[in-house]
Amino acid sequence: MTMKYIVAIIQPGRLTAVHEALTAIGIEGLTTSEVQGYGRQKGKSEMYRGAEYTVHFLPKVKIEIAVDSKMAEKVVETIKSASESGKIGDGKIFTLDLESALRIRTGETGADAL
Amino acid sequence: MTMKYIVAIIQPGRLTAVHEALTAIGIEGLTTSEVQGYGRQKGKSEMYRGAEYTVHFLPKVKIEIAVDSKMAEKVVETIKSASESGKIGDGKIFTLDLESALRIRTGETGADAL
Amino acid sequence: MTMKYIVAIIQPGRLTAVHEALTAIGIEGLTTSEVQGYGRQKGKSEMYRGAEYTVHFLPKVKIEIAVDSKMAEKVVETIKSASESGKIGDGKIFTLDLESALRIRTGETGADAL
Amino acid sequence: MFNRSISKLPTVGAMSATVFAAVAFIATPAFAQEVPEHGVYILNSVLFLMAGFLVMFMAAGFCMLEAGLVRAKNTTMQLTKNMALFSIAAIGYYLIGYNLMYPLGTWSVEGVLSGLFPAIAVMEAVGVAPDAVDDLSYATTASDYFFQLMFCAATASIVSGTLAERIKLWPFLLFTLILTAFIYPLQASWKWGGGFLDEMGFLDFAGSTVVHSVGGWAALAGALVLGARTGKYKDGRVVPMPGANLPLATLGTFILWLGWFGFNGGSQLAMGTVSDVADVSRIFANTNAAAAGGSLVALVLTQIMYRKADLTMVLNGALAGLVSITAEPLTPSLGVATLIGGVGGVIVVIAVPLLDKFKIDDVVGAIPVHLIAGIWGTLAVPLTNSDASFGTQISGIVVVGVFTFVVSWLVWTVINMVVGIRVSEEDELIGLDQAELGMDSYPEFSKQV
Amino acid sequence: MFNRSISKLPTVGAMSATVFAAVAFIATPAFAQEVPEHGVYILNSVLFLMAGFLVMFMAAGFCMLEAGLVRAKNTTMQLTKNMALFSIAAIGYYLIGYNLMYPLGTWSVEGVLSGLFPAIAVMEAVGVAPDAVDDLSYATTASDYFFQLMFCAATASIVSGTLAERIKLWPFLLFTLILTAFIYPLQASWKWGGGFLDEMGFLDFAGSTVVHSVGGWAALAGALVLGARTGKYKDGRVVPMPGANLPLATLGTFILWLGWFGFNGGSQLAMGTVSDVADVSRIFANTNAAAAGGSLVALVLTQIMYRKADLTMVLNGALAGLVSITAEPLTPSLGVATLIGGVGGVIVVIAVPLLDKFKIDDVVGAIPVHLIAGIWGTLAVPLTNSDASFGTQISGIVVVGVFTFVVSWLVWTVINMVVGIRVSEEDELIGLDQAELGMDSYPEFSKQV
Amino acid sequence: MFNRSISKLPTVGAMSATVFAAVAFIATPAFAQEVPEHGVYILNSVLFLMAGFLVMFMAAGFCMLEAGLVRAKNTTMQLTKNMALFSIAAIGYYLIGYNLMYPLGTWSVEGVLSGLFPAIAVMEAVGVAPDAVDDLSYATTASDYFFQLMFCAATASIVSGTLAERIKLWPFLLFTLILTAFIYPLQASWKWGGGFLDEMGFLDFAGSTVVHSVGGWAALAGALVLGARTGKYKDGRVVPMPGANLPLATLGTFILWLGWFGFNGGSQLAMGTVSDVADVSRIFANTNAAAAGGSLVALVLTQIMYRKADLTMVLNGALAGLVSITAEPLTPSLGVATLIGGVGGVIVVIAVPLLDKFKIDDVVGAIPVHLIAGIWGTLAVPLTNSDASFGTQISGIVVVGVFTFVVSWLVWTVINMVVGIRVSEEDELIGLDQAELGMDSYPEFSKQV
Ligand SMILES: Nc1ncnc2c1ncn2[C@@H]1O[C@H](COP(=O)(O)OP(=O)(O)O)[C@@H](O)[C@H]1O
Ligand SMILES: Nc1ncnc2c1ncn2[C@@H]1O[C@H](COP(=O)(O)OP(=O)(O)O)[C@@H](O)[C@H]1O
Ligand SMILES: Nc1ncnc2c1ncn2[C@@H]1O[C@H](COP(=O)(O)OP(=O)(O)O)[C@@H](O)[C@H]1O
Repeated sequence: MTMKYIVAIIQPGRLTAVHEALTAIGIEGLTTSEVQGYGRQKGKSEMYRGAEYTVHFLPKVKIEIAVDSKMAEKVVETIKSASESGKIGDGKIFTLDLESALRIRTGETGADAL
Repeated sequence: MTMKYIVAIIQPGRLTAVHEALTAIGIEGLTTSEVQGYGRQKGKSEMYRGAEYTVHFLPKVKIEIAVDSKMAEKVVETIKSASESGKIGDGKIFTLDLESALRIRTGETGADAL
Repeated sequence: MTMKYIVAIIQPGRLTAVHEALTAIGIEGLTTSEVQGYGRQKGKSEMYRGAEYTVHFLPKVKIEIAVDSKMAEKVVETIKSASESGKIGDGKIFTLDLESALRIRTGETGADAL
Repeated sequence: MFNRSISKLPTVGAMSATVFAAVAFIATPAFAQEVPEHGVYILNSVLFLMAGFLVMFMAAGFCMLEAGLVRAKNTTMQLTKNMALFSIAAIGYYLIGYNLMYPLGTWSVEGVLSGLFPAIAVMEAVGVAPDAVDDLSYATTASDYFFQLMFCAATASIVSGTLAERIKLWPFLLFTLILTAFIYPLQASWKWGGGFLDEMGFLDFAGSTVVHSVGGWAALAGALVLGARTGKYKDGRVVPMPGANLPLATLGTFILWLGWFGFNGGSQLAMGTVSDVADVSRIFANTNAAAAGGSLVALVLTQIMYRKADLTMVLNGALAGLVSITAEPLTPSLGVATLIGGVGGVIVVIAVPLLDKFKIDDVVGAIPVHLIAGIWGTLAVPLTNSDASFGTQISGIVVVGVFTFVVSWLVWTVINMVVGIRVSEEDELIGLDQAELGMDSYPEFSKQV
Repeated sequence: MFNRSISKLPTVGAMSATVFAAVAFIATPAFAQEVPEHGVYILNSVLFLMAGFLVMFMAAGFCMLEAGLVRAKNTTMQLTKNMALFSIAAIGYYLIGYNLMYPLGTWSVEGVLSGLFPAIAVMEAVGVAPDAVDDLSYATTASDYFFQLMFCAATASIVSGTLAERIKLWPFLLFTLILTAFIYPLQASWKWGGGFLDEMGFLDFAGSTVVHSVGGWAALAGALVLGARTGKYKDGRVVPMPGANLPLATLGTFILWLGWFGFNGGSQLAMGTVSDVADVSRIFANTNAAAAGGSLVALVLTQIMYRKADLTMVLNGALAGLVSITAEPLTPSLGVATLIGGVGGVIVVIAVPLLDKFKIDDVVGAIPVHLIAGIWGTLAVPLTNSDASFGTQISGIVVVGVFTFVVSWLVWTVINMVVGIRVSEEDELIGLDQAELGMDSYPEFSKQV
Repeated sequence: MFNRSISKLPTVGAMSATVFAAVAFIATPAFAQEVPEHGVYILNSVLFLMAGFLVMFMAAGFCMLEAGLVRAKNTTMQLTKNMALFSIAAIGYYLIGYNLMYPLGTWSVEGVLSGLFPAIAVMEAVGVAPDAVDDLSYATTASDYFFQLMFCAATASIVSGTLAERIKLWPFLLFTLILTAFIYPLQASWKWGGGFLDEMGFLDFAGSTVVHSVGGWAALAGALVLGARTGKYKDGRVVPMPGANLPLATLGTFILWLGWFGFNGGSQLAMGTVSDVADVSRIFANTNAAAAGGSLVALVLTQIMYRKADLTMVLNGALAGLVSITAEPLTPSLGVATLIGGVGGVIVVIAVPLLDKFKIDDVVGAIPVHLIAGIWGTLAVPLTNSDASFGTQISGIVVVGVFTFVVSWLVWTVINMVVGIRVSEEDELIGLDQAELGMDSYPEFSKQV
């Protein structure tokens, strides 16, 4: 297909860097949300009133970006380098096919809508 | 495929209108969440204790709806008209293919699950 | 494709059960978020200061899991049985195609990234 | 100098106090056991200072109660209004309010308009000597001023709650200035300044009518001119808009409960004799009993009527109980005080939905709590105080009510015509914090749709 | 009339006070310098009013502390319980509690059961004259009632914290009524009513045992009958359920700290002589020192033991310090007071995890703070007060403990059998706010999974 | 015994008070009307107790203000610091602070260093007799200690706000110990201990300089050594980091406002004569007027300058108004007090952005509020008090400023070199709650990115 829907799960602290990097390569829009993730990074153990416990789900930020297929690779690369710390828990980038897009305001469709 | 997964990013104030419009055309289920978006609408500038700053990410609402392909067009149209204000920041509607769906309670699959 | 992107909407109270069941079948990662849903379960009516009203959107938890296609079926099954209460509002499990995946930390791609 | 207290002393208390004082004065042996004149003056002043800071703290109580009962998107505005109105009251009452309220016997219109109007408040000199004080039989002028100012501010706090979530900041503050400088002090002079209502024998110990109903009337007038919040009444149904932070609302209620001991106890205006301190003590105990009655009745009623106890009604109930006992916190027994407060609880549970029926949008329930329970409390005085008559009480309620409502309505209407008091529907949708102030109350917490 | 204070006066203070008063009375030259009898009466009453409103405010402190330490889904319920229990205490103590607690010398069972039981509380007449007051050597009855009522309410507040997040509203309130009307006042009469514990020479200045341990015992009994929160103890491990709002919990602690000056200071029961006001002052200073000791020790210990300071333990530590000094806030020096409070901090850090070991689920740590530190404080009295003996202190602790625990346990068990005190597991999962009240505490903030 | 109050009595008040007292003493007929010596002593002590608990509550005010103005990820830490610093002040002031501050006439370095240093604070004996008290013409030692300790703690609270969100817990607490045990008491002895600043005729009634500017100087030194929060100043632009909970910040401000009546009113140090209680009353009224002036000016100015009223500036404005009037709350008229406070509001609106220009990162605005407004308040004394001269006021400001800043800067630098006072950049990013304490302030609320 001609468009991709990229879903990236990153460390919260990396959002600004990723955002700046993406703007730099001309990405004009994206959507973020707070998520709680679980993975290799098995969560962290905390103390509360003398009892130890494990927080399984750690706060992450999810970024969703619809892009023209041509851009997809570049966007993924950019997110990777901007969010990479090498530490466990850095996250994932998933790419899905996007069939169609519509800009509510103008009714533009396809790549123009992004 | 026979089902679509529609993801719409709209202005928070529009949710009720969209919800009502969708119910009107017989959509029986949807999922919403709060997201923060960035796009053409470059964010807004605020003052805090005498310092000006820009809020890059603005609150938006994300609506996810799994629908039968036949309905997809109509749903997108409905969301568009119900959420359109003509002002920048109105948002986007993305349509993805949905391979399969399952209703946990009954085990129904495919379109019956929606 | 060789990978699936599974999106499940479940009752908040079921997350722990689902999480444990998935770990049991060797799922090593997933992402969760709070969503508000609307469906057959038409919402609930409450009293506030003597006035009755309906809460249309009920709190649900959304689970996103990228898996190897071979695992998809099993994962869906597992989520179903772990989250099923038989009561209306149990939720849905959607399966989308996942084109590619990348582990930010290592750069691994495809199934290795999951 | 004319005694500020004379018009406000609870008659029963006053009599036995005076009688006894007289007796004691003659009885030489007992004499050495008397508290010396200066001691009485000092203790009365201490009462005003202590009660005054308790009533001052009620400003925080109103602020938290309102901040907890509005939605998050309007909370910063509610906080700003409460800080500002409390500050404005200090200006308005200083500039003309205090002397407008206490003519000290000199009237320009007998019993109606103070002869000391307009004049700013002036305290006694620094290090004033006993023979130079304004009234050695009463208390320091500054302690009295401090105490009375807090009542004036409380009246303004009542208004802000009702009109929350849709009124513009500055028009609201303009009204507040007029209310605290003019409306409140003028009508208060009719009773507490020794004016015609006092002459009539109207009794209102700490202000169920003079303070609370006045705040309520001003709020009601404002609510009518302002209209309900957008979407509050939709095709015949009431759409609740739940408060964003109930712990804050509960804290506010406890703070108000605390402040009320100063509100009612301080209104004894004297603590320097055995009978006065005994009366202040009775008032403390009764005030607490009435609040308890109000909150419990609201708790039980909501459980029965809605099959679920409603915390916000319990909070309103406690406050309604307090307002109900405010007109006469001295003469009732503990049991009767509890019942008088309990009726306040009934009022809240009935009146809150009733106002909604009339599409009068009162965000925090200030009208049931302060206006309706205030009227009830004033009517209840004759039940335990033989010096009060229903006729006089009713006239007092009506006079104060008509005056305050009409004047407030006019002021609101004029301000509305000139600058407009209501924010745009779009601003209301976005929320006043963003639209008018550009500052979120809880910027980091993500809000549910 | 029998003097309410007699049984509670700190012996040392009492003696010198009396001795001196006597001397002074004879010494004619000095005489004119004495505070007249009425002045003493008034100042004692002022102490009760001031201390009383401070202790009243502790209800807000408990409420905020608990609201901050429970999870968001149970917060509205916790607020409702705190508002309701404070109101119920006012009813129970009025109906029978006060006269059950203060027999004023007339016993139906000597030293054990008040002869004034059952009877409602009656205040002095309005504008009572000096020769008509209940006890001119003490204070106004209403100020004493007001002050004592707040102690009764505090006892009930202690219980609500331990049982939070799983107990039904109404059964809890029923127990509260029995606790405030009967259990607390009865055992309190044994000491503060001049009963057998007082005769024995048991010393408990402001109630480490009579108030705090009683609340703790009632809470412990309830916790045992009620059981732990679902999922709290899972396959041998403790599953923490962090409080939703630590700023509220901290605010609550500061409010309690403030109220404690009234709690301990007012328990001097007199402020009208030089030595009494000096004692009240000592008590204020010592109370603050003990709280500081408790919070610092908890801070340091949690840092050492867990390598991370634990705020919730620091809050508990400050409160445990306050409870520890409550049995004897007068005789210790500032340094010793700090140490006594510091031990309270140790108790908290050790006892909180220990209770979890026994699967006793105490949501806010009320048992370590009020029961265990209360016992410690009572045992510490002989360290600084020669009139106390370990033997007597221990007997007092045991008598009060056994009585309160057994009766509470029976009451809880009966209520449980008749109506059931615990919500369903499903309701617990959903949260009491939604399940029992249908009202969220923070409806707009989205919650993390 | 040397009179603690002598050096602090407002001269005007003092004179007339003394003069009058003298007169009265001779005038036999008036005599019987005098409050007896013991009564004066008791009432003075009551003032300290009442004012003391009000100032104590300011600790909660500072805590809530700061907890509301920091970001959620640093809130638990801010709460912990406030609880801990208040406790540490109680230790430091007890161990050496109190006697270092009040030499009672015995100097080891005349007018500069107390002769009672180092020595722990000792209270009067239990049940002390009038002829055995430290100073029968003043008040109980324990009430004075309690009152003065709270001032010391307030100084420490000021520092924590400025340095929030990046300073480590323990180094901060170490500095707090040095500040409360040594820095604050030493410089305070120069004025309130009757030292050389007092000799010079420097006037600072309740501590615009001695308390507030000292807290401000210590905070400024800390801010310079510590540096700004990461990302606060980015390529020449200021990046605001909005407070997470404005209702808490507003509550904190109201609590501070309340506490200030004790802060300024108690500093009259006497309430047992007609003129003293009249002065205390004046102070209450003026203090309220100044706060109102400060908040309103900030409200209007931010509306004009930014076209949007800024609540956080209004809160700062109210506090700046309070600090401004603290150096002389007695002599101004209500109108002048309002203006003096109003200038405080101007200071805040101008100084807050100004500090940002200099990249001095003051999280809660404590430097404008306490340091700059404190200087202004001290300079304003001569405007209404003829006993003050600009020259002397300036010297006092400079002496205290230089001493406090230099010593604080040295202490911060040394601590920084030895253990490091700042958390790692990564920890700062994660937030101090997670990084240093492992405990979230609002664990359940999901945070916006
Ligand atoms: N299979 C998956 N599906 C969806 N999200 C995943 C999956 N695996 C990991 N994640 C998300 O990525 C985050 C980081 O993954 P984790 O395995 O902890 O570290 P890393 O990606 O560095 O190996 C997780 O917290 C989770 O939110
Ligand atoms: N390429 C994109 N991918 C994902 N979300 C987008 C994208 N572009 C815009 N959005 C979302 O749509 C919202 C509105 O887009 P914006 O460009 O600001 O206004 P408009 O849609 O009216 O042009 C953004 O806030 C963002 O949440
Ligand atoms: N067509 C749909 N698209 C997206 N989400 C849906 C859809 N239908 C239901 N959901 C989600 O599933 C949840 C449960 O669905 P509902 O119909 O209420 O109960 P059930 O799944 O048991 O029939 C809803 O609250 C909503 O979040």
